[in-house]
Amino acid sequence: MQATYLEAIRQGLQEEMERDPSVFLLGEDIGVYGGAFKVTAGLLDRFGPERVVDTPISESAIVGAAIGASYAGMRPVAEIQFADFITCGFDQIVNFAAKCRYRWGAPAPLVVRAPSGGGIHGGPFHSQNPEAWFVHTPGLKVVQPATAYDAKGLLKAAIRDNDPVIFFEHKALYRKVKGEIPAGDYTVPLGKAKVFREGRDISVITYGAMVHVADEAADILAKDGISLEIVDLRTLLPIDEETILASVKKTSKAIVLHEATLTGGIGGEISARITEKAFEWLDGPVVRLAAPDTPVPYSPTLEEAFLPNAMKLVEKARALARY
Amino acid sequence: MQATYLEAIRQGLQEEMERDPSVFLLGEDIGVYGGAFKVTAGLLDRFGPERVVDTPISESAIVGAAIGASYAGMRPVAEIQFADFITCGFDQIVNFAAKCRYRWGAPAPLVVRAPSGGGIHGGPFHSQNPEAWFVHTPGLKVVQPATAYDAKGLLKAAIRDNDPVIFFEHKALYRKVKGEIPAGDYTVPLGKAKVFREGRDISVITYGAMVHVADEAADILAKDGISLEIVDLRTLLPIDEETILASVKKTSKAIVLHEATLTGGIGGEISARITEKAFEWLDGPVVRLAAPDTPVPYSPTLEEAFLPNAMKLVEKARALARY
Amino acid sequence: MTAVANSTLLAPQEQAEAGLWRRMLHYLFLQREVEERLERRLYRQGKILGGVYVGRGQEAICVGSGLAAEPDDFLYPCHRDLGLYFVRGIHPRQVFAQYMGRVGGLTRGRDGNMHMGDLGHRIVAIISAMAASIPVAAGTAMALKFQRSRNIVFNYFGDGATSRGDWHEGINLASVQKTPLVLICNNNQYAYSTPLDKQMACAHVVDRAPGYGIPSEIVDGNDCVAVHEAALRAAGHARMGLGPYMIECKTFRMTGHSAHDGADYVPKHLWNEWAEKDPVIRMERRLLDRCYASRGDIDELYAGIRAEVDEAIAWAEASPYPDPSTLEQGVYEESR
Amino acid sequence: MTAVANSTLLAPQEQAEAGLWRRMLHYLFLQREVEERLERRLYRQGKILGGVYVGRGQEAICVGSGLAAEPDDFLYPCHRDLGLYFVRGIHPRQVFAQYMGRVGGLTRGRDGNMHMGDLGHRIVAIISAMAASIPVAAGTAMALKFQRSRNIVFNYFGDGATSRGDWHEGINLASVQKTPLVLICNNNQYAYSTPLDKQMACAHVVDRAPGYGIPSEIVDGNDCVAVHEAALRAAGHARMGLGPYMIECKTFRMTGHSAHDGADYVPKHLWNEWAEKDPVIRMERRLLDRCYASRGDIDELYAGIRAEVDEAIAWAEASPYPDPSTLEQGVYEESR
Ligand SMILES: Cc1ncc(C[n+]2csc(CCOP(=O)(O)OP(=O)(O)O)c2C)c(N)n1
Ligand SMILES: Cc1ncc(C[n+]2csc(CCOP(=O)(O)OP(=O)(O)O)c2C)c(N)n1
Ligand SMILES: [Mg+2]
Ligand SMILES: [Mg+2]
Repeated sequence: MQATYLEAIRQGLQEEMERDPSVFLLGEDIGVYGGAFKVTAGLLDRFGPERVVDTPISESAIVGAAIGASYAGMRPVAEIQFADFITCGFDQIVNFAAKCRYRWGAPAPLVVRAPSGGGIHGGPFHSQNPEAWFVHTPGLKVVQPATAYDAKGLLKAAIRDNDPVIFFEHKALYRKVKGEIPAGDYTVPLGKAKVFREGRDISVITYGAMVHVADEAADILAKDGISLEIVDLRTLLPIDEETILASVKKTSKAIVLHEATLTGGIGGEISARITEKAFEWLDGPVVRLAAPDTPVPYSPTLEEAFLPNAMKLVEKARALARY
Repeated sequence: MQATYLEAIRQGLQEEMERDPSVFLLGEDIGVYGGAFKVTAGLLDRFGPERVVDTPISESAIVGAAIGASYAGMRPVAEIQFADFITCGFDQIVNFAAKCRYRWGAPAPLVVRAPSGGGIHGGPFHSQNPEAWFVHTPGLKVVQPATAYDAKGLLKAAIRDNDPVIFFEHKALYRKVKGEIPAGDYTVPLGKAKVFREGRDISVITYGAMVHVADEAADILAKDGISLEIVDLRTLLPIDEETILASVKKTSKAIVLHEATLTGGIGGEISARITEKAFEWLDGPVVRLAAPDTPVPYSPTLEEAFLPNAMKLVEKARALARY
Repeated sequence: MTAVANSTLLAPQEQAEAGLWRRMLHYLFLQREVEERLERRLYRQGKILGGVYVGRGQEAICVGSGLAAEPDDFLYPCHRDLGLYFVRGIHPRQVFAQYMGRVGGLTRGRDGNMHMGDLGHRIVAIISAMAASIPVAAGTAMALKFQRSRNIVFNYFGDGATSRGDWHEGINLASVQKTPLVLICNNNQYAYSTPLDKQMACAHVVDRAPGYGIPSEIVDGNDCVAVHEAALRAAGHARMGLGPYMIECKTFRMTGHSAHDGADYVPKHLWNEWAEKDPVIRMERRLLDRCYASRGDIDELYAGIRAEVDEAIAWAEASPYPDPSTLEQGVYEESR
Repeated sequence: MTAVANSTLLAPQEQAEAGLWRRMLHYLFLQREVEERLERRLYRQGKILGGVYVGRGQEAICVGSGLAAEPDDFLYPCHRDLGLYFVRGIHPRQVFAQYMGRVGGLTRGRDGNMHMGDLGHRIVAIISAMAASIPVAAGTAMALKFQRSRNIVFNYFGDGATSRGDWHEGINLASVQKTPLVLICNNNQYAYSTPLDKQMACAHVVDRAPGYGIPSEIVDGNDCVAVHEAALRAAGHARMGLGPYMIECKTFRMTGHSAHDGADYVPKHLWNEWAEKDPVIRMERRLLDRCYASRGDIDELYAGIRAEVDEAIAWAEASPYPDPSTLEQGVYEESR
C-alpha cells in the first residue's frame, strides 16, 4: 500500500496504540484538531481523550509528564508542535529523561516526536534542525527518517524501545514523500543506517530530507560519470559507524550532508569518525555540506540560499571527485 | 599581581562595573551570599542591590531579563549557578538572544556566566560541559578561559562585546589556577586562540581545564622526545580556524582534547575543519580525546575514569607519534 | 478623519475624548483592514508564504492599551497585536513587506509575520515560543526602574501563553523586583484549537495575579474605551513605582488560529455571539451616539484607510526580495 | 521501641495513635541521626566528597506525610526529605553508601546525596534542577488516573522551587487533568541564601493554589501529627478523583543550605526561635504527655537507632567503590 511519510507515521502510532494499551499520546492540539500537521488526525475518535491528550502550551510539562507516565508503566509518545519549541522542554529531555537509567536504573521509555526542518517558509522558529544538541546527550536516542517506510518502521521501533527516543520528522517530507508500506507489522531497527543508493566514487552520509537532495544530485552526477553512494543514517544516535565506514572504505571519498547549520552540527562528528577510523582509505578530505551559520531566514530568496540543495552538492562532489 | 582564576573573574566584573554604569549582575545568591563559588563576593556592598540582583530560582527569567535589560541600554552579566542549569534557560539563550540581531537588528549585549566542568565530585548535575550546544547556535559567542589572565581579559571583552556571550568558567580552576595579572585595564580579544605552549610534533587543540592537562602531558612526553604544541582555543565560537590550522600545518598531527563527552562534542567540529582545510598537511588521522558518552558519574573511581587526564593524553599522543 | 461635523460645539474635555475615540477607530479599522488583506486576500493569492495570524475581533485590546502608552514606553506585542505597531508609527507598507518577505519589511525578509520589532520605536519583536517575551519585558522594566525612568513596559500575551513556565518566571521576577510592567492578557478563549478548560483549571487568568501579589482587573476586551481606561490605571500604578499590574481582556478570536485554519472546533453559535460585540462596530456606535463623528466621517475615514492600504500593498509588492548574497550578514556585529 | 510502659492500658484508638506516633518519632529521629552523621561527621571527616543537603528541623514534613501514603503510592521527594526513604523501607546502609559513592548506594555510585530513587519502592529520584520533578510527578499521576489505580502521587518541593517554570507548568497540567497529586511544599523561608521576599511577592506559597483551581492549606511543618493529618486530607481528596491538593508546611532549615554553608545570612534570632519548635522534641513531648512512651522508651529507641546507624556506616564504608570498568554500562538498555 502506498502511503505518505505523514500517513506512515500516523499508521505507526495507530498500530502501536492498538497493539499496546500502554502507548498514549500527549501534546498540543493533537486531539480535537489532529495536530498542527494533522499527523494524529482521527486518533482521538479512535482511542479517546485519555490516550490522545490535548495539553496546555507547556513543553516542559509535556516531556516531564511523559517521563512520569513511563515510570508508571506507560509508553508515552509526546508531540512537540514544532521542533523549534523543544528548547522549552530541554532540561526535561537532556537532564531528566536522558540520565535516569544511568543514574538510578529507571528507564524512561518515551518518544518525543518533533517536526523539524525548513523549506516551508516557516522562518527562524518553525524551520530549525536541532538534532545535534541531542546527539551530544548520552542516554538519548535520536532518529530522523527519510522515507515513508522508515518513518513507520522506525517510529514503531522507537515506541518499543526502552530508552528515550527523540524522533525528528522532517516536515517538508510529510506530504512530499510517498512509498510502499507493507501490510503487516514491521519495525526498522534503531541504530542501523541504510545504503540508500549504491555508488562507487563518493559516499554521501546524510539523513532526513537531505537524502532526497543527495538522490537528486546523484542523478545529475551520474551523467558526469560520478557515482554517489548515499548512506541514510536514519538513527543519528547511536551512530552506525560500521555502515558509514564500510561505505567510505569502498569509495575512499566522503561528503557529510545535513540541513542543520554547519558549525557544531553532526557533520563534524561523522567527519571526525571517518578520519579517525578510515584515514588510510581516504583519497581526499571529508567534505561537509550544511546550512550556513545563521538563523533560518524567512524570505524565499534567503531560505533558498540557506538550504543545501542538489546543485550545491553537485558542486561539492565535482570538486571532491577532481581531488 | 598574582590572582586566582576566580579572583581574576571578580576583578573583571568589578572593573567593568566601575567603568560602565550600565553593567550589572543578576543571578541566584550572587548578592548577599556572593555566589555559590563566591565569585561575586563583596560586589553587593560595593555596588548595591540594583547592580547585583539576587533573583528567584528562574534561569529562564534570569536570561530573559538580561536580554530585556540590554534592550534598555544595560549590559547585564547573568550568572547561572551551575552550567548544568543553563538548560532551564535554554530557549531564551538559543532562540531569543542568539537570533534577535539577525532577525530584527536588535543586539543583545549580555554575558551569561556559568561554572562548568567536573573534577569536584559534583555528580551528573554539577559537572557538565554543555558548550557544544551553544557552539551549534549561530548568533552566540562562546568562551572558556584556561588561565587567570585570560579569564579576566576575556570576561572584560565579553562584557564590552555587542553580542550575547556564553562564558563558561571551569569550576575546578577557580582556586587551582593562579597567574600574573597586569595592574591596568586590558582585554583579551574574543575569537582568538593562543598557542599556550609551542611544540613540534603534535598539536593539541583544547581549552579550559584541559589546557593544563595537556601541559602536564607535554611535560611527560617531552622526556620521550615528543614535543606537543598546545593551542588554547579560549573562544569556542567563533572558532579561530587560522591559529588551529597554522599549528597543524606546522606539526602535521593533531589531537583535539575536551572534557565534554565525545559524541557531538566540539572535537568533531575541529577535527572536521582540520581535515577539510589541512588534509594535505596531515601525517596521521586527527585524534580526539574526550570524556566517554555517559552522564558525569559521582563516585571518585568513576569520575576519574570519566575525565580525560594527562596519562590518557600521553597514550593517545604516543600512538599518534608512532603513526 | 479630515473633518468632524460638530467638533466646534464640544466642550474641551469632550473634544479631547472625541479626538481619542476617533484615533481609536482609526487604528481599529486600520488593523482590521490590513489584516483582512493579509489573511483573506494576499495569503489566499499565494503572496504570503508563511503563517498569517491576525487579531480580528480583538483589535480593541492593542489599540486601546497602545493609546495609553507614552511614546517612550516599551511595547512587547504578541502575535495578534498589529494595532500596536500602527499606534507607534510603523507604516502599513512595512507590515505588508514584512509578511511578503521583502526588504522593505521591518525584518528585511529575515523573519515573517508578527515577528517584527524596532528598537527605535521601542517595540520588541516576539519570538515564536509563547510567553518568552515576559521575562524579557520584565528585564526591560527592571532596567527602566534602575535608570529612574518614568517609562514603563507593556507586555501582551494570550490565554494559552499563561501555561508556559516563562510566563510564571517572568511575572514572578517582575513582581519580586516591583518593576513597572503592565501585563495585558487577551483571553480569546482558545490557544490554537485548545479551549480554556484544557489550558487552565481556574476561571480567569487574573485568578493567578494574587499569587504574584499584584493587582489585576478583568475588562471587556472588545470595548476599546474600557481597555484604554484599564490600561491607564495599570500604567499609572506601574509608573508610580507600585510594580506590575495585570489586565485580562475577555475577547474572542474571530477567525482560525492562522490563515490555514478553518476553526471547525469552535462551536458555531460563538461566532454569532461574538460578532455582535465587534470592537470596530462598537467604536463606531460610540462615536455616532455621542455625535463625535457622523456616518459620513466614518465612511471617509475608512475610504482613506483603504486607499492607504492599497498603496501600501503596492509599495510592498514593489519592494524587492532580499539579495541572497546578504544571507550571512548580521549574525554578529562583525558580520554586518 | 521494644516495649511501652502502659500500652495495655490504652483504648484501641489510642493504641493505634500511640503506634503511629511512635513510628513518627522513630523516623524523625532516624532522619535526624543519619543526617547528623552525614553532615557533621562524615562530611567533615572528608568521607563524603560531594554536596550534603539535610532536612534538619524539617523532618516532620516528610515523615508525617510519608506515613500518610499507601505503599504503592509514588513518592517524589526533594532534597531534604530523607525520611521518606526510610518510611518506604530503604535501609540507612544504602543511604550512607550513596553519599559515599559506594556500590552499596541506591545509585551504585553513579549519583550522589539525595539524588536517589528506586522504582521498586516507587520513590523517584530528583534531578538537581529545582521543580523538575513536578511535571514528572504530574505524568505519573496522570498515568495512575488513566489506569484507574487507587494510588496517588506525593510530590515535594521547597519554597525556592516555586519560582521555576516547571513548577507552574507541572501543577497547571496536573490540575487541568485533575490528576491525583498531593503537592507538599516545605517552606523553610530560604532558597539557599535567598529569603522569601526575594523569591515571591505573595505571602504564602498557597496563595498560588487558586490560580490552578486547587484546594490548599497551610500547616505547621514542625508538627508531625499536623502534617500527617493534612496529608491524609490531601490524599483523600486526590484518591477520590478530585485532583491535586497543595499543602504548605511552614518550617525552617536548621542548618546551612549544604554542609559547606555557614548560613551567616540568617538572622541569629531565628535559630533560637525555631529551635524551640524542633519537630523531634515536639514529638517526644506528645508521646510523653499522652503517656504513649516513657523517657526510658525514648532513650531506648534512640540508642537502638544510633546502633543501627553505626552499623550502617560501617557497612557503607566496607562497600567498595564502583569498578571503573563499569563506567560505560547502563547508559542504554543495550549497554548494561
Ligand atoms: C512554546 C510554544 N509552543 C507551541 C507554539 C505553537 N503555537 C503558536 S500560537 C499557539 C496558541 C497560542 O494561544 P494563545 O496564547 O491563547 O494566543 P492566541 O493565538 O489565542 O492569541 C500555539 C500553541 C508556540 N508558538 N510556542
Ligand atoms: C534550576 C536550578 N537552579 C539552581 C539550583 C541550585 N540550588 C540548589 S538548591 C537551591 C535552593 C532551593 O531552595 P528551596 O526550593 O527553597 O529548597 P530548600 O533548599 O530551601 O529546601 C538552589 C538555588 C538548582 N538546584 N536548580
Ligand atoms: Mg488565546
Ligand atoms: Mg527553601
